[in-house]
Amino acid sequence: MSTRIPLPYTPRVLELFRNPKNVGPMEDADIVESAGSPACGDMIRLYIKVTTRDGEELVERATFESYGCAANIAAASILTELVVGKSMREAWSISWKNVADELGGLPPIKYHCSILAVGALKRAIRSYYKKVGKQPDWLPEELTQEERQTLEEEKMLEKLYSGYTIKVSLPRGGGNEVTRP
Amino acid sequence: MSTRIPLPYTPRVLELFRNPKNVGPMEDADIVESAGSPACGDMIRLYIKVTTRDGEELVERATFESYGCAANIAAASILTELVVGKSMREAWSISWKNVADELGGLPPIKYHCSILAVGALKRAIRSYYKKVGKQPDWLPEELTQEERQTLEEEKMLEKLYSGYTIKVSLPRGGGNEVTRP
Amino acid sequence: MRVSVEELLRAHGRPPREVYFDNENSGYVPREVVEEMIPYFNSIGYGHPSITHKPGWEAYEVLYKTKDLLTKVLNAEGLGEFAFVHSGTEANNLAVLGHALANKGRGGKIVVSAIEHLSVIYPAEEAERLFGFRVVRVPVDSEGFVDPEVLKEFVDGSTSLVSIQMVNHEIGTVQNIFELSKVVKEVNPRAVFHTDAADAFGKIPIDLKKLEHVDMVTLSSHKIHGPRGVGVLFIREGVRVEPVLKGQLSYEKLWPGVENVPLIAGFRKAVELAYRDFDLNVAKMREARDLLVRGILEKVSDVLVNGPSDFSMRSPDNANLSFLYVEGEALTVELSINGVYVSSGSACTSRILEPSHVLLAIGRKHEEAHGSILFKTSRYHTREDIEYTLEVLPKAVDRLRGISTIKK
Amino acid sequence: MRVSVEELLRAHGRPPREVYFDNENSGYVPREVVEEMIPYFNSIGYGHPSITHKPGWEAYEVLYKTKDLLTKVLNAEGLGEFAFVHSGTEANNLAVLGHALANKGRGGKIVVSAIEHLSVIYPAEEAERLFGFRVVRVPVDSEGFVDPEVLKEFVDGSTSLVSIQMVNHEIGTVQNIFELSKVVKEVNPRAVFHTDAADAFGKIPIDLKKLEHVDMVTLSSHKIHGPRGVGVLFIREGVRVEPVLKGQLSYEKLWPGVENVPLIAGFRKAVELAYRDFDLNVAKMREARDLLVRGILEKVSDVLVNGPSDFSMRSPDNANLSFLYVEGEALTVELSINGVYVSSGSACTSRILEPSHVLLAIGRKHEEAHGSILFKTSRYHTREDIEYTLEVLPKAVDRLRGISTIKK
Ligand SMILES: Cc1ncc(COP(=O)(O)O)c(C=O)c1O
Ligand SMILES: Cc1ncc(COP(=O)(O)O)c(C=O)c1O
Ligand code: FES
Ligand code: FES
Repeated sequence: MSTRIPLPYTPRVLELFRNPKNVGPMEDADIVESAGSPACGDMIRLYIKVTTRDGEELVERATFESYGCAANIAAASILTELVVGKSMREAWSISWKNVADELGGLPPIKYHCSILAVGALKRAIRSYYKKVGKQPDWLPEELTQEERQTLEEEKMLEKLYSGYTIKVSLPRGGGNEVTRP
Repeated sequence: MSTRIPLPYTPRVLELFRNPKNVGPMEDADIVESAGSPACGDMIRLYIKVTTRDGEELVERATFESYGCAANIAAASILTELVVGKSMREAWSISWKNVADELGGLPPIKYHCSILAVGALKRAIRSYYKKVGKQPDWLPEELTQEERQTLEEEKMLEKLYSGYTIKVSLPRGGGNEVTRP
Repeated sequence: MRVSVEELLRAHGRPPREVYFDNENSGYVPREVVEEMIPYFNSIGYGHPSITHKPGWEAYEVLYKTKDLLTKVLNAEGLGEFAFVHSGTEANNLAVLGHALANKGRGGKIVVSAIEHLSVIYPAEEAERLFGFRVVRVPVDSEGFVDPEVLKEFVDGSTSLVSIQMVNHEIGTVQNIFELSKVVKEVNPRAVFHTDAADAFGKIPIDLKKLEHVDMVTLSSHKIHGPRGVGVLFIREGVRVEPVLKGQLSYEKLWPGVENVPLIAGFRKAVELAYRDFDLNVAKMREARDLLVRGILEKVSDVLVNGPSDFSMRSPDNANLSFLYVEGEALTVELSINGVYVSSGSACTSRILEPSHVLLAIGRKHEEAHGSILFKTSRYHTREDIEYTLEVLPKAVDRLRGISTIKK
Repeated sequence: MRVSVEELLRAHGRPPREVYFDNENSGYVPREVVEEMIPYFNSIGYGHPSITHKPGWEAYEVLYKTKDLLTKVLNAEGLGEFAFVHSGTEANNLAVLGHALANKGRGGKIVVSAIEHLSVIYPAEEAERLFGFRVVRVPVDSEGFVDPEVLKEFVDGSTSLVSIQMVNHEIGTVQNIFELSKVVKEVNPRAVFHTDAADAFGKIPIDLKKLEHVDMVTLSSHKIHGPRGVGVLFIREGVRVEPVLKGQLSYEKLWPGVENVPLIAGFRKAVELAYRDFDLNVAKMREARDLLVRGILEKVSDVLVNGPSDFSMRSPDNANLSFLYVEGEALTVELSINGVYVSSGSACTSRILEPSHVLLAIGRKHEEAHGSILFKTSRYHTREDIEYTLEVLPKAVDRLRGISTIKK
């Protein structure tokens, strides 16, 4: 309804949208992190259960919830599959591009859905180490590209929303003659 | 090919275009007069044979030639039919609108074809009286609307034509690679 | 991005039934309309209405009969001209930019409602950018209505053009165009009043004799089951617009190029069909719409109705609903897999990731616009279509709500 | 004027055969092309290519496959984009006015040949009027050719856009676009070179890899037996144009509104057919044209050939002849009554009573343009068509010469 763009999804996106893996909250999650707009609600939320094997933290289980588009749901689904069994370090190195590639590609306008998913993951990993009080050497102190983009996205969404609130609602005029305008 | 306009002719125009009356030069004409552009040739030429009955000049016969459009041919044909048997005074009072009406109407852009035909007739009548050295009281000294329009038309055509001659013909370039431009 | 759409469609599957509600875009074109167009394609060459030969005259006849029919159904005898363009978008551009071009020495205000179609709003902004006009957006109330009293305050002696649509394309609000155009002329008789009736034509009776203060009206063929590719602008006698595009003129003085005769012939038939049983056609779309909305509100919780709550003030084909806690694009995909075709005003469907400006203008919050779905019913919808939709839709919403980060 | 065209057609009569040569306008649309379009009309609703549902994806696929096919036949892989509009006229407006809008701060010269289509010349003049560009018309020689050496003198550092058509629509002159675009870039590498190939496409091979200095190319569907209603502008990567009209964007970023998917599907098929047997198709139109011209020159005296005398330098479908001492409009009517449909460049066919600017620009005198007739042959013309024309035409010319004020 506003300005449109075609969204040619790949069959893989469609398939994962229809049958997403790892959906829903996780009761015993070690970390829960989200990305998206505080204005309209989180687009994506990740639940992660961490386990330690041979001194290394591994992602044991991951689930998600999404209040986003079909691409977002598919991206989150893929991401949860990708991280399971990986070390936290490996999980950290997953990029939005990896996710998009796994989906067989995304339309450019939908890159941000993958970015949001990966942004949530990076947040989750940071907050895990914050919680356990560690600072692994592979975890940069500065925000990564994806994290910064996620923040920008969130800011943009919020601005969009609030920018409009001033434009609305004057009292409704009466006497509308509907059948013969 | 230049800017176009639809030309919805009436069936009457079409019929007279196909079967025009009174076509061709007249050997024993008393007057021959034309209207049109000196640049591209007369659009219309009228031949008129005058006879005198009871002291009044009558149009005995009238024929035409046309180098104009279908409407012009039909208008000239109607005009020759209209004038025959009429007194010169009656003939003088025929307007382009009469001609157009007889044709069942003309598209506005074709009014001038009827104007040209009537312009030629008025010229013919004037030149007849000039030739015989009379000045009937019904014959205004000033040009009528139709005569002025005819003159303007002729001037316009001439200008159009000459306005373009400066724009043409530089030597042709060689080496045109036709199949792969 | 290179994607095999064929493969996508294979993955999409084959639903037991298909129901098309995206009539905001291109709807069903009935056989009678198609049959008007085919002969032109099949002939040895169909005409250019301005060439003096038989196919040309036949082409001319199509244009002329179409204008005659429009004159009749809109009660516009002797009131002005109809210009043919290729879309409602082009008709709106001709109205707004064409007005600006014809009046560019003078400048002044262009007043539009906040919920106009973008093909009115953006040309108005272009007139501001290029020709020094000033665009003023009149707010609407929470159901999309422009209050004549409010409009009055936005109009003054410097107002050059006012453009307010007859029916909103997303939320179906039917404006009181008679009143609105009247107050404009009361304040400034020289202001030109345009109404975009692309979404009103065929649904709301339009009487141009009665709408005496309306100077220009936009129509679009595909909105009434005609072929896409014909837009019309009515221009009242004496109102000046200049062509926005330039080139060779044919019958049409305001849009260069040769008229699309086959499509216009199809459009003419579509007008004929729409008006042959106007009231019955409207009753059918209204019935389908009412059945649909009633069913949805019964079966699905947490649904907001966008636009007029009094359904007599809303276009008979329009239902715009927000399904809270789900995102609209995902819902269009989910419904599509089940054979139900709709569009959404969600930010996620937009090129600029912005929700529908219409929904925002009526005060919908971002999260309310997020799950908005537009259904447009037509006279071709059957009871079975609606029942099928009412089966499929609650499940689709449920599934996505199950995934959502947001729960009630 | 109100005229019953029906009655006119009754008076017109029924000739024993009909031959359509007005392919400059809209030609025959073969069954295969029509069959591509019908399914969209017959479906419950055909899609909007930017909506996420099945009909939307199907619509998207049409656009994308059409662009792929154009990329292939024009050898344009990786070179740029194709924008869909509704006509060649609109494509030319997008090229010229779109360029002017994108560069309006800078101004400069717009160089066009004197024989461009009016949909190039008038937008150039509009760019002059609105945005301070300066239009320069390059003269052509007596056969319509632009001499590269002459062009060079008209181009300088301030030249912003050069637009020279590939084939002239009236006299068929095939320009040496490679050379012309090369000299332009030699003088000013930043000048943008547009070629209107509306009348070249399907007749002259076009290779955009080879035509490396050409930045924009105009195509039009109805010129190649596609449906009227699709124009295309190729835009080389990095070349900037701005939309001329404004509104809601869909797949197309440069022209607002929803793409006309059924027509584009038909256009795609027409491209396919034109290129499936390109050489054979061209040979057929050339054969019909040569037969026609040879026959006319044999049977009718006082005929001038307008345009290139060397027929290998002229579009294979084009014959433009002046029949001296008769007026062209009258001849189109006379021929129409006999079932032969042509157009004329006579002043009497024009809205402004001016002869074709093309004929005047090649130095034809008014009286030479007066009796000009344009024939465009196609691959669908049979030998019988041409023979019938050769029977009818001399009689028609004779009859009108018999009436004419001018004799040899
Ligand atoms: C109110 C309104 N105006 C304008 C338009 C544009 O019409 P079109 O799709 O023919 O360009 C539409 C249709 O989408 C519309 O609903
Ligand atoms: C060279 C040329 N340019 C442009 C056009 C305009 O194309 P369209 O008829 O599709 O508007 C034509 C067709 O008449 C043409 O021959
Ligand atoms: S979540 Fe909004 S576009 Fe994907
Ligand atoms: S004589 Fe030229 S238009 Fe009639």
